[in-house]
Amino acid sequence: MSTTPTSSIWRGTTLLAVAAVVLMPVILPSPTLATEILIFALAALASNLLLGYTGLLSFGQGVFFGAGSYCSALVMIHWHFGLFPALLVGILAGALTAFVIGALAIRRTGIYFVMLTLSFSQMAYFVAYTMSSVTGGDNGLLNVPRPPVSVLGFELLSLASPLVFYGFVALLFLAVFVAARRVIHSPFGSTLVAIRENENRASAVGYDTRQFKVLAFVLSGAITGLAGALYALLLNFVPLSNIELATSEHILIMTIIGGTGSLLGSLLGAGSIVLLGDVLSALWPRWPMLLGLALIAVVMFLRGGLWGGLLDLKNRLIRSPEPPQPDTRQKDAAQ
Amino acid sequence: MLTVTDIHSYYGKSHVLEGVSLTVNKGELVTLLGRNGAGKTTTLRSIVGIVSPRQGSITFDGSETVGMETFEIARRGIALVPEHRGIFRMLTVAENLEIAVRSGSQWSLADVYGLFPRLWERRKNGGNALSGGEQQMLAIARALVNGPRILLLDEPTEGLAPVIVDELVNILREIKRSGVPVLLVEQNLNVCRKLADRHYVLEQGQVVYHGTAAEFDADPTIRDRYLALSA
Amino acid sequence: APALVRNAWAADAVSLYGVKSMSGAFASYGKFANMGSELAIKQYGNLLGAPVRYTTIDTEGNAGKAVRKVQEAIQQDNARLFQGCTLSSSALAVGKEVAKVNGVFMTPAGADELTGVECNRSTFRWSAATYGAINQTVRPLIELLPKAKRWYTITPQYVFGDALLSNAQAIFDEKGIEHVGNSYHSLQEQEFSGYLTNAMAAQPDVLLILNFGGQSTSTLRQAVNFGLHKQMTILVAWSAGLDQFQTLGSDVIEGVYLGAQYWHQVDTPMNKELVKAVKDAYGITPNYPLAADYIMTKVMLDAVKTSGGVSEKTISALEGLTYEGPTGTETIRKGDHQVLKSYYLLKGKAASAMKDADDLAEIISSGRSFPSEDAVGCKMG
Amino acid sequence: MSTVLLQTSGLGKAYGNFHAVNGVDLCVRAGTIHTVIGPNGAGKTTLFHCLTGERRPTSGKILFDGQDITHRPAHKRVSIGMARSFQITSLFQELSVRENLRLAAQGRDGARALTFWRPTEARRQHLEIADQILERLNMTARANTPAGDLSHGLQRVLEVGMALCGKPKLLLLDEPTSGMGIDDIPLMTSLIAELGKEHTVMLIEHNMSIVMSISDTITVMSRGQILVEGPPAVVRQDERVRSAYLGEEG
Amino acid sequence: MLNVYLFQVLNGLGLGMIYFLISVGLTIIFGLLNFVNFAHGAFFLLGSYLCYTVVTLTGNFWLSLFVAPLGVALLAWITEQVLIKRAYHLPHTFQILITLGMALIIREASIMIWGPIGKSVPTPAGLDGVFRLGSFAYPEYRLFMIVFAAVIGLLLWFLLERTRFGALVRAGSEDTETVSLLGTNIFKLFSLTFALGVGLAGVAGVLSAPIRGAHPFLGEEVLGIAFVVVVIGGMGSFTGALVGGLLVGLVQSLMTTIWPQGASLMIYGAMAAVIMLRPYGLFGRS
Ligand SMILES: Nc1ncnc2c1ncn2[C@@H]1O[C@H](COP(=O)(O)OP(=O)(O)OP(=O)(O)O)[C@@H](O)[C@H]1O
Ligand SMILES: Nc1ncnc2c1ncn2[C@@H]1O[C@H](COP(=O)(O)OP(=O)(O)OP(=O)(O)O)[C@@H](O)[C@H]1O
Ligand SMILES: [Mg+2]
Ligand SMILES: [Mg+2]
Repeated sequence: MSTTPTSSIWRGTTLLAVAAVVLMPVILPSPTLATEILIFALAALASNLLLGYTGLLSFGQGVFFGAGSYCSALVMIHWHFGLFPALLVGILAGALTAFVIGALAIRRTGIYFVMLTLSFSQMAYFVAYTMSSVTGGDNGLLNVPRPPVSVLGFELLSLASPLVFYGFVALLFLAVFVAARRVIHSPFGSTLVAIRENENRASAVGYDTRQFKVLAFVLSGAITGLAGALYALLLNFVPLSNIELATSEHILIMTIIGGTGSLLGSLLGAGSIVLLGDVLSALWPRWPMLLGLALIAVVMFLRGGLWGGLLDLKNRLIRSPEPPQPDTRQKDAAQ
Repeated sequence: MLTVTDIHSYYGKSHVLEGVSLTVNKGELVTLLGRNGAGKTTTLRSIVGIVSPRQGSITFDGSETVGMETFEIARRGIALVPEHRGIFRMLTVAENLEIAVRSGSQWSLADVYGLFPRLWERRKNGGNALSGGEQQMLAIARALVNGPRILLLDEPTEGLAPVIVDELVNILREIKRSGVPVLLVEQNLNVCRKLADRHYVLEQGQVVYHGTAAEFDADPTIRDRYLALSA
Repeated sequence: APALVRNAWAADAVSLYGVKSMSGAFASYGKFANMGSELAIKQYGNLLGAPVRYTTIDTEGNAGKAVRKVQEAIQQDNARLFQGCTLSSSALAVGKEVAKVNGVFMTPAGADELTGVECNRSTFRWSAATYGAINQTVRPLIELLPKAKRWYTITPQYVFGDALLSNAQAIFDEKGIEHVGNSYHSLQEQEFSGYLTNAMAAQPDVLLILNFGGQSTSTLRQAVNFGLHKQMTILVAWSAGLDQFQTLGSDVIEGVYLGAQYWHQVDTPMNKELVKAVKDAYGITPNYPLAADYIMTKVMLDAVKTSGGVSEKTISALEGLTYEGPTGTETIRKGDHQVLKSYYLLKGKAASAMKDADDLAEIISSGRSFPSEDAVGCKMG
Repeated sequence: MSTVLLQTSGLGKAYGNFHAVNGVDLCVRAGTIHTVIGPNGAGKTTLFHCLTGERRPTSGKILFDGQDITHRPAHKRVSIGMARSFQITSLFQELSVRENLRLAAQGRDGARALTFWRPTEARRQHLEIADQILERLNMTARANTPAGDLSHGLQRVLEVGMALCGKPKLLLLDEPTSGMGIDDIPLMTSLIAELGKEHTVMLIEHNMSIVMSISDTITVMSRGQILVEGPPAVVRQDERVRSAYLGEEG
Repeated sequence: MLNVYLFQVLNGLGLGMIYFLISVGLTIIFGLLNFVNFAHGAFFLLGSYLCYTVVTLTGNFWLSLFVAPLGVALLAWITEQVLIKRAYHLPHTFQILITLGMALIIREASIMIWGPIGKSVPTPAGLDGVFRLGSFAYPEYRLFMIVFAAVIGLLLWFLLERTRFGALVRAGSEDTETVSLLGTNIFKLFSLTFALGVGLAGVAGVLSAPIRGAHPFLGEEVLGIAFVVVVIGGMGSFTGALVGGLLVGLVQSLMTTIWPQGASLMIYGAMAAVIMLRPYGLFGRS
């Protein structure tokens, strides 16, 4: 993680992200699909902050996603919140649930940590399911509006058109993407990596590792909450499945397939999983079998995820003059 | 008995051993000396097959072992006490020893408990609850009950109290007397001097010196040249 | 209608979208539902001069996916005709999306809200309401077993289960039945021994099972394991029909009373045709999902024909429509878009009494009961 | 003589019935090199664990620089000036040597590293410390090597280097020379001796030539308790120490 | 009313033994191979389906109790050789991914082979009666399951805690290299252990078939419970799996009387509480 020489690469990935966001609605069959991809890319990116950088495998991402969806939808339905206040509520809801779950779960490590997040996720599901008068229970929360972009009561832009809404989500995505890079290359980010590498040692050189992990959780929860809120806006509806364990699983799969430890990988992962479902499900009802094969293939042949694979390919095509460099550089870029 | 001929070993792309050759004969205690990173550990790991040499040959009792799995090599009686000791933390001291017991070994459980009374005292402790020195004793004891026909030791005195080191020296003498040859990697020259029949010195993956104990002791410049010993 | 047709090529074909849970947890339903729609389309041949275009949308058993894919079909293909959705949540949300563009959506989903508080101009529902399901099973059974005065209920804790339960309780009060207890359980529950133990302790004459799908399968199977069928009469008010009975086998359902939306032995002319057509096309006996989606697809296409193309008129054509359906003459009520049709009380047969492998139950009674239009709370915009 | 930097009274650590450390009264004076020796399993590492906060003592008190730190968590002891190296090497294996050192330097600032909105470069001072230490350890050439790829001996050097990055008042070194090459030991010895001029050093060591040459005070532990304490010359002559620990070498 | 609680306690204990059987294979693989097997439920499912097939073809449940677990274990052994073997040393993340993939494949393949609609297996003749204790009735078949689970548990405990095989596998779970250095082909033992653990899922699948039947999504349901039990008890501990299973069974059963809607919530709540209070579960080793 030496800092100076890699800065050009950072700019490169940001450019790539911008390019992808611009190209997506053109290439993909519909802006709605592209929007869904970006929303899940946000969620995957947030999960990546925990998994890739802090080494925390959290099954709680669905809870933050669900909390973001429900809370922003509820304030729009009942209190007629505008767009930005509602998104803010979604972000706060995600951050808050992440704080609570994170603060409790990080008291354990390893697989017990994973299982704790898993059980909190199940509990959250049952809570949402039981409080059906608020959440709509199994029927889901219907009639979620999509308010226009407005400032001080002046309506600036309606988001009713799918393409306009895509543009809005895309801007948010890029903003979060840039902010997340900033986080990663901050002292905080490098400390997270240290904690991932050797928590004991990190604590011995003076870090309160719990604080760091909780903050990582809160940041991740905030971004996931935003993604959840956007999803509610996209669907005009909050299905109970948003908060299901399956959603957490889905987000994790996207993160890992895309490549942990690379933000652009999250976009790749979300894109490929959403597309895979969309394309294959139309062809063959047994398509989850192919997804299963893909998961295995990634573990067997592409452990760095799609992003790692692309980097490998690039390195193989463009052989750098100094042989030992690409290895370390790749590691740096991936962190 | 053990013959290593011109082996080349790599970690990934880095070429660590560049043609190491050595032999250990029956009943002999041979040391392998060298600075940090010279490749001593790697030589031992190559012999037991953890690292597979890409070139060269290793024969034990006349048969080639390069390409064999580690456990097959171990079954032939090459026992390595690794640098990191490899104590099973979740097993008790007694269990650590019991799983290694092989019938036909010269040392029984009772023998090694006799050699290391401290282990007997702490036999019900989990491996995770041993002090550094206790772990080292356990690692050596475990290799002994495993029925070694040759013993490879990677810095066995590291972290041991001087009294224990003395004891260990006696034990190694004992082992040597019983006819089991020893290949010893060691930084403590005093220990080496007391035990060794011959010395090899490695530098950057190559054997740069080889001589009998007498030759080595007689010529202090060797030590200065290869081991940069100031005192 | 604005922008109904985007180009000349699309103009000559009517497009219908089947929203089916082809993959995911409800695949067993979606598979047969899709077969029903495809059969109806095939039989229809040309409509308004061109073959009907049929596209399956896989919901993946996930309401969110269903909504997003329906949105996409509406935006990209200008889709207006939708049929399907097993899950109430998908159906409710998809109904909203379709209503935004004044399309037509017909669904067999169970939630009463579809034709109640969440009703809209575009959504039509074929399945009987919970009110009907209870009235057409509990009432006849009370008459059949006048001595059975103590009833126990097992209910899933959510809107649908509560609807069934409150309907049943109304009848208990009316008929002087003692409701000796109820066990609520969550939608995830698969282990019912605890609830059955509670039921056993209450020593009822009748055990009324108000959950559905996989849960009623588990409840019933475990109830029989516990020997409850020998101590009391068991009634499953909202069974899934043939496919569920096939799963359970006659060992389990023998002597059990089962409420059903459809049964292939119903003696109506249209049903006889359907059973034959299905046998010819697929070599199987039609079950509920197949029959339901078949008839809905057919009725929707009929309405398109009547209205001369897909437009708002298609909705009007459906409203108040009376047609021959598998359960006899069926009517689409204008006020809430509920299809008025019969509901059946069946009784599981002994293996020895079965004439063929699918002859698993006999019809004990049938009839239609629906809450009045004012009672359902539907206000159409 | 100089002031007392660290003091323990009746310090004990029990694992069930087993008392690994048993009523230790220790007094470390500022600016000295204070060595703890003793047979294997005597409780030296456990004592260190208690001092640095890795383990919670089961009895007794620890005073550091006048403050009672008995129940303070490990990371908080760093910011008041304690740093340690581990007996079993414990590094950030996949990170470069320099990053290891930089992180250690940054750790001294503790919670201030929570600033997730500032770029790392804004904190140049940590990189500078890292580079100084690299120089001092003679490892500048290896700055970009991942720590896990270093040889065992060099990992030991890095281990000590990381403790130095915290600019500690008290440096606790647990067998810093274990596993080091014969040629490196003099380097380490002189390094520690030099450190002893700026810092207070507590040392666990089995290498008697180092212990005897650089220590100001030696505490000999045995079975969890202090057996003898005093300057090297006194300890070396002690009969109990000779039989329990030094053996023929002494 | 007191009676009801007594019933629920008895029923809960029975349920607990079933849960123990479901989870014990998972705990072995988890605790000893340090491998997170998200496909455990899928193998359970396969056990149920194979049982269905054998019973349909031969009418003999007892034969299926022998054949189906063997079949499942064989498949496990093959996947171990091809895939799992290479995943032991990988982080949990990858293990979860790979086994999730396997679970998907097994589930979808089951739908292709046995169709999307569930299947039933009749209770074996001779055990289809009901055992009565006053007004409390308990299926004889469930009683049989309890005894069977207890016997299996005992055998396993002996194998893994009291034999050299067990100690070697436990040692290997920490450090394969050192076990190899002692002359043991640890990877062969791992393969056997994996097949054993998965075979136990198969046994549980067969035994539960007459109660639960077989349907494609059975695996996911079972996996949830199994994880809870294993985590409560502590990874890799038999006593843990047993006590965890009984605890979950009791909680679930009693909750059906006390607060039925919350039964599932309470199970996960209990799990969270146990981990918070006891970091490594009730009987887990660190
Ligand atoms: N796992 C590894 N991956 C890459 N390089 C390694 C690895 N292990 C050791 N090396 C490198 O191989 C070389 C030889 O290392 P080796 O451990 O054999 O040295 P050694 O002589 O045993 O040193 P020491 O006295 O420090 O134990 C060193 O340069 C080291 O950095
Ligand atoms: N977690 C534990 N549970 C039980 N006993 C323990 C635990 N940790 C350490 N011990 C015991 O405490 C004693 C002291 O251990 P410690 O590591 O402090 O020794 P040490 O003096 O550092 O020895 P060495 O010089 O060999 O490193 C040892 O006998 C060890 O077995
Ligand atoms: Mg070495
Ligand atoms: Mg120690």
